[in-house]
This record gives sequence, structure tokens and C-alpha cells, in this order.
Amino acid sequence: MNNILNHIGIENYIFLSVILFCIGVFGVLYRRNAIIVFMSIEIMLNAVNLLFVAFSTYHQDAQGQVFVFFSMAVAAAEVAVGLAILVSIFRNLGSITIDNLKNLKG
Amino acid sequence: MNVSLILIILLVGAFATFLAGDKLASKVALFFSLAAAGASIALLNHYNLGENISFINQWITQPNISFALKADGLSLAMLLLTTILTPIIIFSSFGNQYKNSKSFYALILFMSFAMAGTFLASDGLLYYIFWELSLIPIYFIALVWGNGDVEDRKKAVVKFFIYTLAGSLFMLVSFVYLYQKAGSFLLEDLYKVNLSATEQLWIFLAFFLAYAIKIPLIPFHTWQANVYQKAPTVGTMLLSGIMLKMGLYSVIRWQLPLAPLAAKEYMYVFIGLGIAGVIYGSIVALKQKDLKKLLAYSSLAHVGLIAAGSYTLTLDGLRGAVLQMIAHGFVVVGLFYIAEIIFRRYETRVIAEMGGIRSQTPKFTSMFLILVLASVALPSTFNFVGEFTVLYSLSQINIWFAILGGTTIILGAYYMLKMFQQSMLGETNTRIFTDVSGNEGITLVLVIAVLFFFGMYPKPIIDLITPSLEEILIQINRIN
Amino acid sequence: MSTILIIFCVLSAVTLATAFLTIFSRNPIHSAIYLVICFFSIAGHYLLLNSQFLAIVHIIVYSGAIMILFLFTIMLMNLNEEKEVHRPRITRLGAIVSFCLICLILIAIFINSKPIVGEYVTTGEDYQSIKVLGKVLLNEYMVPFEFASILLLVAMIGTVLLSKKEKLQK
Amino acid sequence: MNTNLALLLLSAPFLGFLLNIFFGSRLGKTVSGIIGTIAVAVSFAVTFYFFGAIAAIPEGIHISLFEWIQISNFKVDFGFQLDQLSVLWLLFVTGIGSLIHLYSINYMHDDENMHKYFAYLNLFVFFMITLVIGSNLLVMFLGWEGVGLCSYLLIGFWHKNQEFNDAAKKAFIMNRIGDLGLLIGIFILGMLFSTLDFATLKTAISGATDLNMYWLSVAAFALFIGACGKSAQIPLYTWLPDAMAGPTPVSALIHAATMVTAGIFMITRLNFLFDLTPDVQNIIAIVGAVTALVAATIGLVQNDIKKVLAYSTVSQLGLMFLALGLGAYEVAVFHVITHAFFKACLFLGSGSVIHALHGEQDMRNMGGLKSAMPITFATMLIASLAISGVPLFSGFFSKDEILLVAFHHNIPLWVVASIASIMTAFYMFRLMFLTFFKEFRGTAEQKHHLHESSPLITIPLIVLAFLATIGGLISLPGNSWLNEYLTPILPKLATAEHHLGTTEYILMAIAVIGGLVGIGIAYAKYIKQNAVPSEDAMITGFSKVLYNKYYVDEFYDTIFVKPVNFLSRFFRDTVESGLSALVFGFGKLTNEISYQGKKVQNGSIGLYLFAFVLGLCAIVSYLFLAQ
Amino acid sequence: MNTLIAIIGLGVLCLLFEIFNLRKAIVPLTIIGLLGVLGLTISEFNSTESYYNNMIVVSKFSTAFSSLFIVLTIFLVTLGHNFYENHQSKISDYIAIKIFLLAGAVAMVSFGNLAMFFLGIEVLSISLYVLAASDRMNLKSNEAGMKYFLMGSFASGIILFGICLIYGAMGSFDVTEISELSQSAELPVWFPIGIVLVTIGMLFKVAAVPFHFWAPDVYEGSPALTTALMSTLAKVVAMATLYKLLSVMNADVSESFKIVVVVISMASMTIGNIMALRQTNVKRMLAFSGISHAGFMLMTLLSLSTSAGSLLYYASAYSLSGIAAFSVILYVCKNRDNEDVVNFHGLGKTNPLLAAILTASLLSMAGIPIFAGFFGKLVLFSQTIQAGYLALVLVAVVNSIISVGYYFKLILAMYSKEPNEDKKQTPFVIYAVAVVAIVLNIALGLFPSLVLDLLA
Repeated sequence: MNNILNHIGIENYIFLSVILFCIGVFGVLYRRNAIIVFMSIEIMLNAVNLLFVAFSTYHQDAQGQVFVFFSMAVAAAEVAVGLAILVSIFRNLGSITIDNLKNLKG
Repeated sequence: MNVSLILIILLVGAFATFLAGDKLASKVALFFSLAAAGASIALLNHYNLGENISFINQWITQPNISFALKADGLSLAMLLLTTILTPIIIFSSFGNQYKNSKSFYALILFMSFAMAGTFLASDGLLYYIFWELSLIPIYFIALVWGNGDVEDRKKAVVKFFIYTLAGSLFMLVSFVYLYQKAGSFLLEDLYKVNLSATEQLWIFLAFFLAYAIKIPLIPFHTWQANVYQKAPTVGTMLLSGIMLKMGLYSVIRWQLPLAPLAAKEYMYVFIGLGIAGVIYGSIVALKQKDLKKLLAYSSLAHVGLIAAGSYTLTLDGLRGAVLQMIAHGFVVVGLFYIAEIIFRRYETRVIAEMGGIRSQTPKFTSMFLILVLASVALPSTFNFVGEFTVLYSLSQINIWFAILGGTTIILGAYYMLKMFQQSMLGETNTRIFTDVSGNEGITLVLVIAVLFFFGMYPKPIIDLITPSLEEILIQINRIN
Repeated sequence: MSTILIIFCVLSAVTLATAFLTIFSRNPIHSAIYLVICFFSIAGHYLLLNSQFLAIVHIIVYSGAIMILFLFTIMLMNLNEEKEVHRPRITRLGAIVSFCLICLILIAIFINSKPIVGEYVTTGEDYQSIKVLGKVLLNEYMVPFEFASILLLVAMIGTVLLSKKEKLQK
Repeated sequence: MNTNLALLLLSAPFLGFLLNIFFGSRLGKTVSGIIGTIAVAVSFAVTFYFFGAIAAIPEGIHISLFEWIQISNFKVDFGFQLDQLSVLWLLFVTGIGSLIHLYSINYMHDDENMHKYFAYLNLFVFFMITLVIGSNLLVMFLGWEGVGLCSYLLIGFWHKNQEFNDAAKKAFIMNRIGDLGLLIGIFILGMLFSTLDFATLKTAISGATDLNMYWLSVAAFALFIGACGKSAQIPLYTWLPDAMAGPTPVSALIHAATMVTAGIFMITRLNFLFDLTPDVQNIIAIVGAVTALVAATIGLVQNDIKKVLAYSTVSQLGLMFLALGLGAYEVAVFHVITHAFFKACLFLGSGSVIHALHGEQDMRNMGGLKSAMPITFATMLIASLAISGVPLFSGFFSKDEILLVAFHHNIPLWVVASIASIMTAFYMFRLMFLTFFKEFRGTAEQKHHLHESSPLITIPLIVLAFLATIGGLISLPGNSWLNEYLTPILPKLATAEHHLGTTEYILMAIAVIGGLVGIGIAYAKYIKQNAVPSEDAMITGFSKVLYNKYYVDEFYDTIFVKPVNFLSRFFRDTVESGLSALVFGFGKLTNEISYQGKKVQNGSIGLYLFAFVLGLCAIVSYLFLAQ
Repeated sequence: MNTLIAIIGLGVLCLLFEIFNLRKAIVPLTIIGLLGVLGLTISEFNSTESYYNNMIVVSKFSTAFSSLFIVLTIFLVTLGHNFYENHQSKISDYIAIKIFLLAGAVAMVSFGNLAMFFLGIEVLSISLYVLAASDRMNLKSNEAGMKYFLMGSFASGIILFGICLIYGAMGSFDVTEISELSQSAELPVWFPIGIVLVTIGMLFKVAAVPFHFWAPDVYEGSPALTTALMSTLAKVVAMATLYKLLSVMNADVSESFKIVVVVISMASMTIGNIMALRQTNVKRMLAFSGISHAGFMLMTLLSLSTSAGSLLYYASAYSLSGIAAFSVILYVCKNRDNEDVVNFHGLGKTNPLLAAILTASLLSMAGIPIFAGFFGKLVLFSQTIQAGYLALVLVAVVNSIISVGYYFKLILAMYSKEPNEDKKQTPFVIYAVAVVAIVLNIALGLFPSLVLDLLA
């Protein structure tokens, strides 16, 4: 069995996931729609997951993949809580634009 | 029997006073302060018999801090100043009604406790703790029971607190720095530290900042007059009578022996600063309209001279400084009490609103005049002994220091007599001024008796403080 | 250039492109769809790396659960049309600047670092079959596994807490 | 025995003070006056005993009570020294003091605070005795400041009048300027010789081989400044005329006979020091001569009877300093004693006049009192003759000796002193003529009450007049008892030659003629021409300058008092608030930063995240790219 | 390990109480349970053991901090009795979440594997998101929850990325292995970057500048009790975790990294203190004060090997005074819609005891002697000077001075203003918590060795 990284190279995975992660960051900064911001965060987490798997292959080690499970659980939990908060904001405010959340400042 | 007894009495007294309730508070406080005074005199006796009355016990291992109370002559002298003035100050307040008096008197005792601790501590950190602790009660005393407009008072008091705290925090850093070198905060261990001249200079300056603000020396004095004016008279007495001396005492006990090279190198600068304070304070005092403010500036002038004496690094300078500290403590308490007595009757501190009191009150006037004269260091009063010694030490350094510092006896007479004239003399005032009551009289007579007794016979105090001052001088002149 | 590399490049292109589209789409539903595609392409990467189980779980959890949750919410809030106010230029500029910055910095660091030379290790052992993963997860990683359940429990209580109407106790 | 007596000497007046201050008001006026008088009389008696005893003890009696102040290189005992000089001084201090106390019983009888008056007076005598018998400079200084205090209290005795209080304050402060000089001198002596004890100091100075002449001169000069303050010499003389605000007996005792001579006492005491510093002696002589002249010129035109006497006192003190400066200590002492007699007499006489006129002091409102107050007139005439240097009266001998000494040392000084003494004769007789001759110029009311004073007032006057007449006997030219008596103090006298030659007689004649000329001019102007000094507003020309005392007070006011007050206001209003603002400035600055900072925290998540990312970029690039 | 299990069990029990309709008993029973856990934890103090393949490592450090967390939770739960009076139907949820939060916290200081660390921090964060947003009808609370959630997840992403890079470099999540491997010479650059990223994520949690922006807003918007939790428990947990993370992974902290720490520490205290000066909302003010205290605590990272004791001490001092202060704030601001300083006017007259307690706790935070805060600062200064960062100490000193300015603003309001309302009933629990907390604080001040020497 051949290590797939001999064809691709771990650097490529790193670059891919760095770029993907940065796209996620960009999305968080760029968008004001809370849902899209959530999605961007998911992209960030997925970028990391991808890198985990790549490193897992690199080390020929299962732990990396196991960690991805935890990270998925975390992502799910976060999304659930986040959306719950979002819903209550939507109920109070009628909008999910995060720029409208500027009551607390100074 | 050792000196921790005093601290315990005062601390227990503070709690007891607080628990005693508003009605009994003043009496309980007086009782405990008298007990402390008695105990300190008893301790003095033990000390003179050659017994060891110091107390030392490890407190914290890491960092290495000891609960070390060292009672040498200097500390005992200052302790006596504190414990004897405290009952006088408490007694002087008997004519006033304070709301929530249990807290008031408890705070006074607590402050007395902290100040006594400052004078006794021989562990740098313990000393620092007491130093800071003494700040809190006076802050509340001035804030809650002070007079004048609340906003102004707040401003003045907060400035005072932050300003003095600011200074002392740099002292804390110095202590920590020294600790890194010595591995202990004990004074005798700190003596052993080898410091380069630069290090000494910085440590000296950090200490100086703390003390210059506390004493206060110009130009760090801006808190003083306002706080004196705003604080209740009891607070002013505590501040000027004892707390200022904490700064001066610390100069002698801590600053000079810990950074002797710097002290020697920059001696002229600091003496000059002290003397500038003498002249500046005297001149500013001339045109003050408020009696308490005037006394504040006179205090500025006097402590400037004391500080100048300390920085001469001569035995005379140190001794004179200590003598003058004690003398000034008594005289300034007396004078502020005078201001309070006038306030009780005329409800004013503005000098221009007084006048023509002398013809109504022979006793009061005489005592006031005696205090004024003591304040301008008339020979036969205690202040003269101190001032003479300090000026003599200054003349040993440079005759011009003595001449400039000596202007205090001219300018001092000028503003004090002017104040006396404006407040007491002249056509009989239309408002009735009843002569001193029994309590007031006793307080003043006590103060005056002390001033005259030690003015004529300062030997007991001189003998008490000289050995420890000589030891400090040995440390100042040590060669590392 | 091997086939595998070509596949990798294609997948990567899809991943990045859909990720970008997710962010740039004006309609949240479109974003969601793009995101689903993005997730699928990531699952493709997993398959490429030969971890089939993870790929499947990934699709189930992300595309199946999380994205449905998103879609439900979008529908619930009736957000299918663009409601987003026009963003100030400074925000966009800031976002682009920081994106470029962080991207450049990270990539620069990785380029600067020593490249991995030589062959990648191939132990030949099985390390990513369901069997192995199961063993690792339930033996070595038993405690975190259990702890993850606490995480989910907390999330559940929290969600309930946030959504539950209180009985008025007046 | 001697110790106890010395203590009695000292404590009697103090006891009197205590009794009067605490119980005086209850004892009643007469009793309190009697207590005061007896207290001083006791001292006088004791002094008399010592006067007798001292002859047997040439080195003096030294008493040390306890250790007072400790300095690193020496200790100062609270001790006393009774020797020829101090006993001599005590003799006239307590003697004249007793008389003046006696005088005051009547003089002050109308005052409600008479017990206080006697208390202060007793206190003064106590401090004066301390000053005189102190065995070291510091005890002397105690007395020195003490008498200053009493002077303050007594000048401002009528404290309801703020002008009097101003005068008292001025006296105290100007004295203190001198005191600072004295202290500086004490410091230098202490440093140089490690002692302040007169006896030790004398041995140290005379025994020393390598004296630091510079510092010695500085010390002597500083001490002289002290003397200037107390003895009202230029430039510190202006307080003395103002001090006339006090009751007249006080002026007689303190500001004529005793306290103001303290400077002379001190310099005489330290003659061994001053003898070594000729530069300082020259300064003293010049200052003395100039003071004598300046004060005499001012005295020419004063209309207040007491002011005339005050300037006369300053002038006479100037003459004494002239003598001191020329090294003729015994002459100065001689003049001190005669001056004490006749000036006290003059003051008491003027007091009697003022008393009779119910407080009137302006000579323009007097005149013709000769008949109403014959005893006062007679005694004052004798005293005036004495001060004018008319032969056979005491002043003649003492003043003549000063002029003699001046002539021998320095002709210009002699000229100045002679002019001053001619002026003295003029203004004294101007005073006599204006007061006692011609018609009474006061109100009818006053005229109605004119009367001779009671015996309590006249007896002291008579005694003093008697002493003023015969006082010269103690030091007759060529056969001086005084010189002999003072030899232990002034060792030079033993070797000094006193011969009377032609020069001396000529000088004497010149002085006498000068004095008579002065009297003559006064006679011509005020009796013949019947002139009365013009109203204040009408005085013009140089006499206006003189009448306003050369504007010295105004000058001091402009260059010292006003600048200090200006500075005080400037410091109070500008510097203090500036410093305060500086301190508050730090607070204000941080508060302002805080206020601006609040704007950054604008609530926008985008901004927060942007800061987050920037922070991350900064840290990562610093750590991994910048290295 | 036993602690963790017991806490989780307790959390589940809380949920069960709800089912059995024992709402009234929840708080007392939880407190009793927590006290039991505390006893259990302390009994394990001297045993150093690792459980389940090194997932949980019980050491002195972890037990000491766990005990502190448990004590803080006891206080917070007790305060909940009063705070959640009007939310009886949800009280079990609130309490359970807090207990689970504690479980997360304990996991964070006793992890032996980065997986535990990550899960712990997520449990803690998610609980906090929920608690922050828990006042669901209040827009401020929603906003606070949302802000915290968005930024928190962002930070979680960064932490995760960091962990990933560490894994990439080391091939393991086990801290012992990582620690051993980090000694070897040839390390890919991934490892230090990973460490830095994780550190940044944790700096966000402790609210250090420039990752602090969320703190004031979230503190202000959250329900007061949640703010109390965040400013005491959460901050201390994050700080302890950061400390443990850096020390346990033996991540050879380079000089330049230390400089970064120094700069962040300086910036945190300065900005925190200066910004606090002009705040009128007490919670917001304490948020900024918390930022500055985070700056102080970061000083411990400069001497990792020796400063565990000082960190524990400082954390205890700070959090105890925070608890005391917040219990007074809870009392004063109950049934008010804001926490403005105005509400504190005249407290010295209407309720002198609570005013005194608040004063004492503020003085402790300001570092006035005899209160524990002073010794906290002292040992920090001492260690930092020893480590050679005198400049940092001087900045810290200047900051201490500035901080007095705003602490005293509150004290002044209590003592020099007239009260705007009459005295109101003070619930017993408030007194109890406030007094116990401040007494503990003073006790720590009088006998600092008790805590300082614990981790020596």
C-alpha cells in the first residue's frame, strides 16, 4: 500500500487547508448575515478537519481521524447553540444582521 | 512583653470601639488609646532597662517575609509620639458630635495602629503594608466626616489617596528589587546588599517619590493644603501630627541607609529641595485666608526643614530632624485644635471673619500664643531644640543652607504673628467667644506642657534616640 | 503529474470555489447549497486519502445534519431573499486586507519552512478502517468520547433553555 | 549658697510673672503691682549682694543646672555665669526695673489688664536676667528671644488697636532678622571651637594659634547683625520708634534702658572675639556713627514726644556702637549705664506728662507744663542736660569719652559723632521747650486736669534724675572705677594708659560748646521765635524727608514686604493652582484617553474580529517572519 | 478523575431533580454535592496519577485549581438561589449547565491529551454562550450571547487549527509525548505555530488585548450572575489552562515569544485600566478591570517553571474579591435594568456591611495591603523582576495607580452620595456569600503561605 502523500505532498494539503481556513476567516469578516457567518465558521472547522486527515495519513496514525469526530461533535453542538441564540435574536429584533447588534458599546 | 502588645491593644481597641456602639465609642476609644500610651511608656521603661522588646516571627516563607517589629530608640520615640498624641487627639474630639461615631473612632484607632506599625516594622514588606494601611482610614475619615462641599472634598481626598499611593508603589518596586538581591525583606539583610551607584540612585529616587509625597516636599505637596482644609480636624491632626512623620521617619530609617551612595552624591539637591520648601511654604502661608490652610503651609515649611536636616547625613541633622518631628507633631496638633475651637464657636475658618477674640478669652489667647511661639521655635520650647540642631547641621554642610533655612524663623514669625493678630487681636468681636472649656483646656495644657518640658530638658529624648541614630549613621557610612 | 494529483487539484479547485461562492452569494439558500457542494468535495478529499468511514460520517453529519439545520433556520426566518444592508466599503476593505494578510503570512511561513524531504512513511499497517478507528475511539479515546456526550448534553440543555418559554409565575 | 541666690535672682521675677498671670485678676490691681515690684526688688537686692561678693571672685561664679541641648561636637548646659559684667548689667537692669515697676503701679492703674502688664514686665525682667547671666551663647539666646517676646507683648499691650499690634509684630520680626544672624554666628563659633560657653570660648580663642580668620570674621559679623536687630542699628532700627506704641514705662525699661542694650552687652561679652576681627570692628564703628547721625537728624523734626526720645535712643545706641567698634568696650558700657539713667528718666518724665494729658503725645499740643508739673520738669531738665553733654552731668563724661576715642582713631567718625551730639542737644531742648515752656496749647479740658503726678511716679523720677546727675562719677577721666572693675572682663584695660592732655581738654571744650550751641539754637527757635512745629501737611523740603524718617519704612516696604506679599499671592494663586493642575492633568489626560478609547469600542463585531485577526497576524509575523 | 466523574454525576442529578419535582431542593443539594466533591478533590491532593491512557492527569496543579473552581462554583450556585428566584421552571437547567461548565473547567486543568483540552474548553464555552444569552427576552442578553458565540467559535477555530498543526508536527495528542518530542532538535515549524495559535485562542478566552473586545460588551449584556461567572471562574480557568498548556507541553518558550507576552501583558493592563476610567456601568467597568487583571496574570508566563503558586494565589485573590463584589452588585442591581454607578449611591448608609464588603473587594483588586490582592501583585512583581522584566513591573505599577481611580469612583459613590432609595431587604445568601468570600480573601492576605506554598 502506497502512501498517497507521495503523489500529492503534505505541503499541498497544508496550503489548501490554510487557504480554506482563510476563506472562512474572510467570510466571518466580510458578511453581516449571521447565517453566512456561521457557515464561514463551518468552513474554517472543515479546513482544519481536512488537515487532520491529511496529517493522519502523513503519520499513518488513526488519532487524527478520531479527533475529527470530536471536532464534528463540537461543530454540531456549536451550530445548535448558535442557531438557538440566532432564533431568539430574530424573535426580538426581526433581523439577523449582526451590524444591528450595537447596543453594547463604549 | 514586647512591642507587638501596642499593636494588639490598638487593633483590639479599634474593633471594640466599633462594637461598642455610637454612644460609648469615644470613651472606649479613649480608654484603649490611653492603654496603648501606658503600655508604650511601660515598654520604654523596659527598653531603658536593657530588655529586648523586639518581636520577630516568620510570616510568609515564599517570599520571605517576617513579622519583625524592632524597637530601638528611634522607633520607640516615634511610637511614643503616636500613642501619646492619639489619646490627645481623641480627647480633643469630645466636644464634637459625629454621626456614626463608632466607625469614626474605630478608624482613628485603626489608623493609629497602622502608624505605630509603620514606625516599628523592620521588615521592608511589613513596613510597606502598615504604610499603606494607614492611608485607608484617613481616606474615609476625610471623605465621610470632612467638611466643605462634597465634590471638592472628594476631589481633594481622591487626589491625596492616589497621589500618595502612586509614590509608595514605586517604593514597593524598590523593595521587591532589593528583595531579589537580598532574599529577605529584613532591614539588616537589606543593608548587606551590594548595589552599584546607579542602582542606588534609582532606589533612592523611588523611595524619595514615596516620601516626598507623604512628607510632603515641594513640588509634591499639592494634595496637602486641600486635604487639611477638608478633613475633619481630628483627621488633620492625625495627618499632620503623626502621618507626615511617617515619611520623615522613613527617610531616616529606610531611604538613607539603603542607598547611602546616592544620598551622599546628591545631598545638595535634596537639602536644597527641603530648604526651598521652607521658603516656599512660608511665603505661601502669608496670604492664606483659611486658618487650616495656613497651618498646612506652615507645616510644609517645617517639614521641609526637617527633611533638609535628615539629608545632611550628620548626627546633628538626624537628631535635630527627629526632635523637630516630635515637637512639630505636638505643636501642630495644638494649633489645629485651636482652629477647631474657633470653629466650634464661630463656625468659620476664614481668618478675616475672626478677630477681637483676645479681649474675651484670656486663657485661650495665652495658649494660642504659646503654641504660635512654639511653632516659630522660641527658645525654651521643644521646637527650638529641634530647629537649632537642624540648622546647626545645615550650617555644617554649607553656611548658606543655614541662612536660607533660617529664614523660617523670620518668615515663620511673620505669617504666624500676622495670623495671630488678624484672628485674635483688634477691637472686641461683636460675637461672644466663650473661653476654653475644661476638656479643651486640658488638651491644650497637655500639649503645651510637653512642649515646654522637652524644650528645657530634651535630654531623655536625645538619649533615647541617639544610639539608634548612630547605628543608622554607621550603616550610611558603611563601605560595601 | 499523476492522476491522483490531478484529482486533488480538481477537488481543491471545487472546494475553494464553492467556499468562495458560499461567502459571495447574496441569497442564503444559494450559500447553503454551495456549502453542501463544498462539503461533498471535502468528502472527496477524504476518499482520496482513503478514509472512507470518515467521508461517510462527514457527509452524514455536515450535509445531512448541520446543513439541514441551517436550511430549516433559513426557511423558518424566511431569509431566502437578500435582506442584508449594503456593507460599508471600509468593512469590505478591512475584510479583504485581513484575508490577504493572514493568507500571505501563513503561506509564507510554510513556504519558508524546511520542505519535507524524502519518502513519506508507509507502515503498511491498517490505521483507518472502521475496525481500527472503533478500537482507538473506544479504548484510548474512551474518556473524550464520553466527554463529547457531555458536550452534546450541554448543547441540548442550552438549546432548550434558550428556546423554552417560561411559565409566567405572576 | 551662690547657686541658690542666683536661682532666687532668676526665679523671683518668674514667680512674680506666674502669680500675676494666674491670679493677678483676682488679687486686684494694687496687689498685683506690688507683687511685681517686690519680685524685681528682690532680684535687685540679690544683685546687690553679688555686686559685693564678686569683688572677691575675679573669675566669676559659674553655675550649671542641667544639660540642655546636645550637639555632635559639644553639649550645651543650662548654666549661669555671674561675673563683673553681668552683675554690673544686672544692677541697673533690676535697679531701673524696680523703679519702673514702682512707677507703673500708678501709671497703669486705670488699665483693666494691669495684672497682665505686670506679669509681662516681670517676665521681661526674668528673661533679661537670663540674657545677662547666661553662661553660654545659647542661654543668652534664650533670654535674647525671651525679651523680644516680652517686648512684643508689651508693645502690643493695648491689643485692640491694630496699629499697635502692627508695631509689635514689626518689632518682633525685625528682631528675628537679627536673631538669625546671631544664630549663624553661634553656629560658626560652635563649629570652630566646639563650645558655646563664654569662658571656654575665651580660652579657646585666646589660646588658639591658627585661627581661621575668615570664619571668625564671618561669625563676628553675624553676631553683630544680631546686635543690630536688638539694639536698633541701621539697617534694623525702624522697629524702635514704632515700639513707642507700648505703655511709656515699657518704653523706658525695655526700649531705652535695658533690652536695647543687649547688643552692646553681647559684643562686650565677646570682646575677645571682636578684638580679633578689625574689619568687623570697622563696620561696627561706621554703622554706629551713621546710625547716630541718621537717628539724630530724624529726631530733629519729630513732634511726638516719645518718638523724639526713641530716635534719641537710637542715636545714643549708635554712639555706643561707635565706641564698641573702636574697641573701647568700657566706654560703651559706661555710656550704657549713664544712658540708662537719663533716658529712663526722660521716658518716665514724658510718661508723667502723657499721663497728665490723658494720652496726648503730640508736643504741638503741649507747652507751659513747667508750672503745673514742677518735679517732672525738673527731673527731665536734669536728664536733658545730661544727655546733651553739659558738664558735670553724667552724660557729659560718657559721651565725651566716646568722642575722645573716636578722635583718636578716626577723625571723620569723630566729626559725625560730634554733629550727632550737637543735634541731640538741639532736639532734647526742643522737646523741653515745646513741652514745658510758653503757653499750654492743648484743649481746655486737658488744661483743667493738669496736675503733678503722684509720688509713685515722681519718686522714681527723682531717683533717676539723681543718678543721671552723679552717674558720671563711676568713670571719671583719669580715675575710672569702672575700668578697674571691668578689668577681669576686658584685660586690655589693665595696660591702657589714661592720661588727660591738651588735646583731650580741647576736645572736651568743643563737645561742651557744641552741646551749648545746640541748646542755644533750640532756645532761639522755640523760646525767642516762639515757633511751634507746623502741621503735618505743611512740612516741606528736607524736613519733610526727615519728618518721614527718610522714607526708610516705605523703602523697606517696597523692597521687602511688598515683593514678599506679591510672591505670596503669586504662589498662592498661580504656582499652587498650576502645580495642582499639573497633578490633575495626569488624571485628566488618562480620562481623556479613556473617553476617546470608548469610541473605538463601538459595538461592531466586525471591528472586534478585525482587531483579532490583525493581532494574530502581528504576533505570527513577528514571531515567524521577522526573525 | 474522580472529581470529574463526581461533577458530571452531580450535573445529571440536577437534571433528575427537575424530573422528580425537587426544584426547591436543587440549590441546597447541589451545594452539598459540591462540598462533597471539594472534599474528594482535596483528599486527592497529593496523589499524582494519570487515568485512561493519560487522558486525565491529576496533579497538584490540577487539584489545587479544581478546588478553586469548585469553591467558586459553590459561591455562584449559592447566589443562583437568589438570582433565579423568578425563573423556577428553568432553575435546574441553569444549575446543571453550571455544573457541566465546572466539569469542562476541571477537564481543562487536568487534561493529559489535547482532545480533552479541546472538549473541555468547548463545554465551558458552549455553557457560557448559553448562559450569556439565557435572558432570552432581553435584547442585550441576546446580543451578548451572539457576540460571545461568534467570536468564541472563531477563537475555537483557531485553537483547533493550532492543535492540528501540533498534531501534524508530533503525530500525537498526548502532552507527555509532545513534551518529549519537543526536546528533539528537528521540529517542523508547524509545532511553534500551533503553539502560538493555541495561545492566541486562549488569550481570547482570558480577554487579553487585542483579543479583548468582546469582554466588556458581553459582560455588560449578560445577566449579572453570568457576568460574575465569566469574570471570576471563566477567566481564572482560561488563565490556568493557558499556563498549564504552555508549561506541560514543555514548549520551549522562546525569548521573542516572551516579548510578545510582555507586550500583550502591558497592553492589557494599560488599555483595561484606562478604558475602565470612564465607565458608568459597573459590570462594564469590572470587565475592563478584568482585562487588566488578565494582563497581570499573564506575567506568570514569563517564569513558567516557578510561578504556578503565584498564579494560583493571584487567581484566588482576584476571583474571591470578584465574587464578593458581584454579590453586592447582584443585591444592588436586583430588579434594576442596568448596573449604573448611580445605583450604588449612598450604599454606605443604607447597607454599611455590604458597602464595606464591596469596598474591601475593590481595595483587594486595587492591591491595597492586607487584602489578598496585594500579595498577589507582590509575588507577581517579585517573580517578574527576577525574570528580568523590570520595565513590565513599572508599567504594572503605573497601572495599579490608574486602577485606583475607577475603583475609588465606586467607593466614593457609596460613601459620599446621598442614597436614592430606602434600605431594602437583603437576602441571607447574599450576605453569606459576600462575607465568606471576603473573609477568605482577607485570610489569604493574612496567611499567604497557605496558598503560595501549595504548588511549590
